[in-house]
Amino acid sequence: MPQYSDKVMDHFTKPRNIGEVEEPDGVGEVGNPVCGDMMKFTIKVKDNRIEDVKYLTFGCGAAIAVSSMVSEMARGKTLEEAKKITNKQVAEELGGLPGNKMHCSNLGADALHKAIDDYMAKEKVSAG
Amino acid sequence: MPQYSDKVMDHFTKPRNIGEVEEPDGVGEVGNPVCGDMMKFTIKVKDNRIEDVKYLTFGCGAAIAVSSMVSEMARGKTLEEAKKITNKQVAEELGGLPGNKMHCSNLGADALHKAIDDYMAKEKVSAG
Amino acid sequence: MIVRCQVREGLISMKDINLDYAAAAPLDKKVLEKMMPFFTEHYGNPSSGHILGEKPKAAIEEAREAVADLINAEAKNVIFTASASEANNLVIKGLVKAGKRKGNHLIASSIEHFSVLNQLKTLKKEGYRVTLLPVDKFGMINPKDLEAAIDDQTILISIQTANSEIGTIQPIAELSALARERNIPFHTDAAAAAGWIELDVEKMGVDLLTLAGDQFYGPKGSAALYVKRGIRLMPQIEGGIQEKGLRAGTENVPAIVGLGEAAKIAKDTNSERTGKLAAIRDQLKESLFKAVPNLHLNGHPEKRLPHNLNLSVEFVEGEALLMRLQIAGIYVSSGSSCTSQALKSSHVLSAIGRPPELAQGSLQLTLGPNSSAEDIPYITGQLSEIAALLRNMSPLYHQYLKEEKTNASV
Amino acid sequence: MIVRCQVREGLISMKDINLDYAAAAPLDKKVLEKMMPFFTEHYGNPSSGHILGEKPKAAIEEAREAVADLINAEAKNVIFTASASEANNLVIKGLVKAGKRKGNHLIASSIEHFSVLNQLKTLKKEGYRVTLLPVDKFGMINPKDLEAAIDDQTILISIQTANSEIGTIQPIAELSALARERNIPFHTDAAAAAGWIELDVEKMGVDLLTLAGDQFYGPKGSAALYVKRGIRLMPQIEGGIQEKGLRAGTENVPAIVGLGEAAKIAKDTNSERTGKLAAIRDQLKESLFKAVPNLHLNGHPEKRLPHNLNLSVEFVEGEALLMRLQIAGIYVSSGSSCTSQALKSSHVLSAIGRPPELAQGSLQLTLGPNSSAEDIPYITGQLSEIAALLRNMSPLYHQYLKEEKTNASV
Ligand SMILES: Cc1ncc(COP(=O)(O)O)c(C=O)c1O
Ligand SMILES: Cc1ncc(COP(=O)(O)O)c(C=O)c1O
Repeated sequence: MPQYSDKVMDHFTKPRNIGEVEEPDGVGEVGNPVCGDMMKFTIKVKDNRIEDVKYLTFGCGAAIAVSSMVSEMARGKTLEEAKKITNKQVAEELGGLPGNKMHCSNLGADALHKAIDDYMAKEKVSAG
Repeated sequence: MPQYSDKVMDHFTKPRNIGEVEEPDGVGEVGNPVCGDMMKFTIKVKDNRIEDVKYLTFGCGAAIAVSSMVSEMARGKTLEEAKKITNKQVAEELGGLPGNKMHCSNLGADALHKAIDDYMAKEKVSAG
Repeated sequence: MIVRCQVREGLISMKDINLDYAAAAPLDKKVLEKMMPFFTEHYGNPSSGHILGEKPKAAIEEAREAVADLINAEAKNVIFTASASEANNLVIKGLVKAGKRKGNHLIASSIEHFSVLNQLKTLKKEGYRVTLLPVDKFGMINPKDLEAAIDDQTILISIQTANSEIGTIQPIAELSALARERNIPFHTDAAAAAGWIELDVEKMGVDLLTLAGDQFYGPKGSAALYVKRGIRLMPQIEGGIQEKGLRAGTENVPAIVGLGEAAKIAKDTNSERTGKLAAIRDQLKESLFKAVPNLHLNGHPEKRLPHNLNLSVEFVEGEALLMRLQIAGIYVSSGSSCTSQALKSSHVLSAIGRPPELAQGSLQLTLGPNSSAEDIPYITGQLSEIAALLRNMSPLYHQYLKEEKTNASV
Repeated sequence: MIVRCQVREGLISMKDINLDYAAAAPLDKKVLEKMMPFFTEHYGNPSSGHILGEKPKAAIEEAREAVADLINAEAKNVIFTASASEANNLVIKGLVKAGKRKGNHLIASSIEHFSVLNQLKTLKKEGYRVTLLPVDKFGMINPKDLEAAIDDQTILISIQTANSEIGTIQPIAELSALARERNIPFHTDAAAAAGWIELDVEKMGVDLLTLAGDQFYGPKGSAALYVKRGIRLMPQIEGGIQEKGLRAGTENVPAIVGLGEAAKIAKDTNSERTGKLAAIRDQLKESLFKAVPNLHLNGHPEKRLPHNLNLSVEFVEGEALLMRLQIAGIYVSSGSSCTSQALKSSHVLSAIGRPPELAQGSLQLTLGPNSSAEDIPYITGQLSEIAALLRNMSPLYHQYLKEEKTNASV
């Protein structure tokens, strides 16, 4: 087991915001079982803000902690702010990740951004 | 230290007949320090019998025990009998020798035989 | 760090259940006792020319007899090494370098240990041809595949006796017969098998056999290689003429003595020891399959090591399982890529055809000296709970549920 | 067998004086204590993904720090092996195989250990060119000889820090400077030196350094290799990715822990330990030279290992000396061909120009934990008596006496 920070262990043992929001406004999926990690983020948007965010994660301790942390960081942020969440920030918020687990932090932010992109694409369609 | 028999240890710790006989009738030298073993046998012959036999040995435990044993075996024997002492007999009398020490038993018998040959050659000359 | 965090969070478990004895097992106390005098008292060098070397020398020869006994070999055909990896490297590199048999082709199974596979990879780069035999879904090699792979350039066949991960035991005698007919050296890596199943180099028909002491309660740093008379190897650690010139270096007397003692104990108590663990293993398996849905057995249902159980917990990933189980005081290992130092999922599970998601969710459970049937309910309860919890957050599981629903409503 | 015979013959000595500690020394009790928990308690596999691997892993990293400390290196540049021979084989084979530097020429001294020399012999057969540098009558290498030997094909220079047999310490910094200028990897086999003289890879200017725990009261089966950043070696034991991928095999945790502790103790108490033994050694030397005529010192009079004394007892052969001394309860070794398993007299003594009869009569005396100045009179008395006794039956001695007489009367 890699040397995980206390923060990682906290999010791993008590992951926040598990699940899928009902009738999501945006859905983002990344990864696949071959790599060992898979995440699905669903968001509810209201007034350009992320009102609700949930995720499903198949993955290691780091992947689960990253999902949980990203969901907490995103909730309540404007879409622009949420788009600016970087992998580095996620890892930092978690008190760091072991070198060989850094790729997990990428997945979390990527999945969130994909969900936002999905929402924006749909918005455009309905607005257009 | 090789696994020497009790008999070898006995002859090594209490070697018999060390030295050089005075005015030897025959002298036999074999070996050299490069091989790690060197023996010099001197004999006194009377009525075709080995009346006295002594040796000097530079060598390992087996070489010393072999010299001592050969001197004991040769003493009192006729020259013909003494010539028939084989390396194998010497090793057997000593209760066996470790494989890598068998060459030492060769030296002992060889040195004795050389001393006898030396005596015989001189006899021929004086007889001739 | 983890310990601190567990304590603070009140997460530390009162349980302490090792289900990963194949990774490491405690040294048998009787073995350690036998080793002790050789550290500080009979510390001499077995190659010494004086009396201080005699006890150590006699002790390693006694150990050689014991190891030979365990595999029905002659002591003079057994040499000691410091690990199974070293022995395997001596076999392959040593045989190729000796070059007694002309040819450029080597055969092994696709589920060998990396100490075999990685050498073959290197040899491949150097121009050798390598055939890795496939295995069936249970991890078994088909002798027909071996027969088809052999050609007149084949210089070595190396097939493990048993797989440490999925426990599958190969039909070595059948396989080696094909080599023998053609006079091709046959090696078996029995590191996972020795001490657990009966080994007999004659019945198995092998020319070379690797075993390791730490796999059956002997010391770390102790292993041995059986080399049949007539097989020529080039030493890979050159230097002094210890171990018949096949392996230089001052003999690690305590380790060798320990290996010998472990071999003696394994020989004497083999059926009792293994019978007990096999029974617990079978109970554990039954209990887990009853309690946890969507569980899959990896490896052969019968022809497997008595202390080994390997499962895939569908829809979840191994490291997460491993971490949760650890918090519950249960220690296991996994074939998941996230738990491997090389970040690759198990080549063994992929060879038996497990799709990635099942390989990622694999758990290797191996029993050992403290294993007890009493722990089965606790283990079962924990794994059941943890599997449910992780599945609840798994996108794969949710997808599966949706498909189930659709199927049901159709 | 010998014991039996001695007992029966009333030959057994009440003395028990080890003067052959270089062959093997007892494990330091403090080191053993430190190792003990890792046999049965913290028995985990350092590579394990769970908590059972953490203590062992931390312990081997602590040992790595301690070994690095002993030679002023960084821990990340130290890997563990099972013997100095293995480390030396990893250096030479590993560097040649890595083939980073193009060339076909290797340089070593003619008094290296066989774990260096025998590899070079093999490489020579494979077409490499090998230069073995001569040494002077004290066993010292002349940097000029090294400089002359280097050519643009030289890929490795391997020169021991000190010779275990005659104790001579080489001017490594001076020699390595010649390699550095030309960017040629420089290895030093410090197996005999580590723990006895100060080692500093920076000051010595070496790229690779071998050391062995059992040479300074650490456990058998423990050794280490320093590999400077940028030096590329191919692993010789391939398999798992332990030890940065340079040496596969489950870590022998107790041995590594023991090596670390021995390194710590050697670092802390080095000057005291070695100062004490050097003093006894010097007294012993003086006493022997006073009592025994025609004695010759082998090795350098000053630049030598503190615990080493090597003498040639002229006119007599080493095994006979060794056996007689053993009966007197004094254990030594000899460079005599009769005491070597290979039946060859010491290549080191022949390299320093000793004629065969002096090489055959050499005694290697090495001090250790139980060495005491109190034993010097006994040792001196015994050697003096035994030398006289064996000389009395030596044809070489008698010849010498005759020549003396002739010279005197001339
Ligand atoms: C200088 C030197 N190198 C290498 C070795 C080999 O050590 P080992 O037999 O422990 O592998 C020795 C052993 O005494 C030595 O003195
Ligand atoms: C089948 C097999 N071979 C070889 C090895 C390598 O053993 P070691 O790491 O002790 O060298 C193992 C280790 O578990 C194994 O299971």
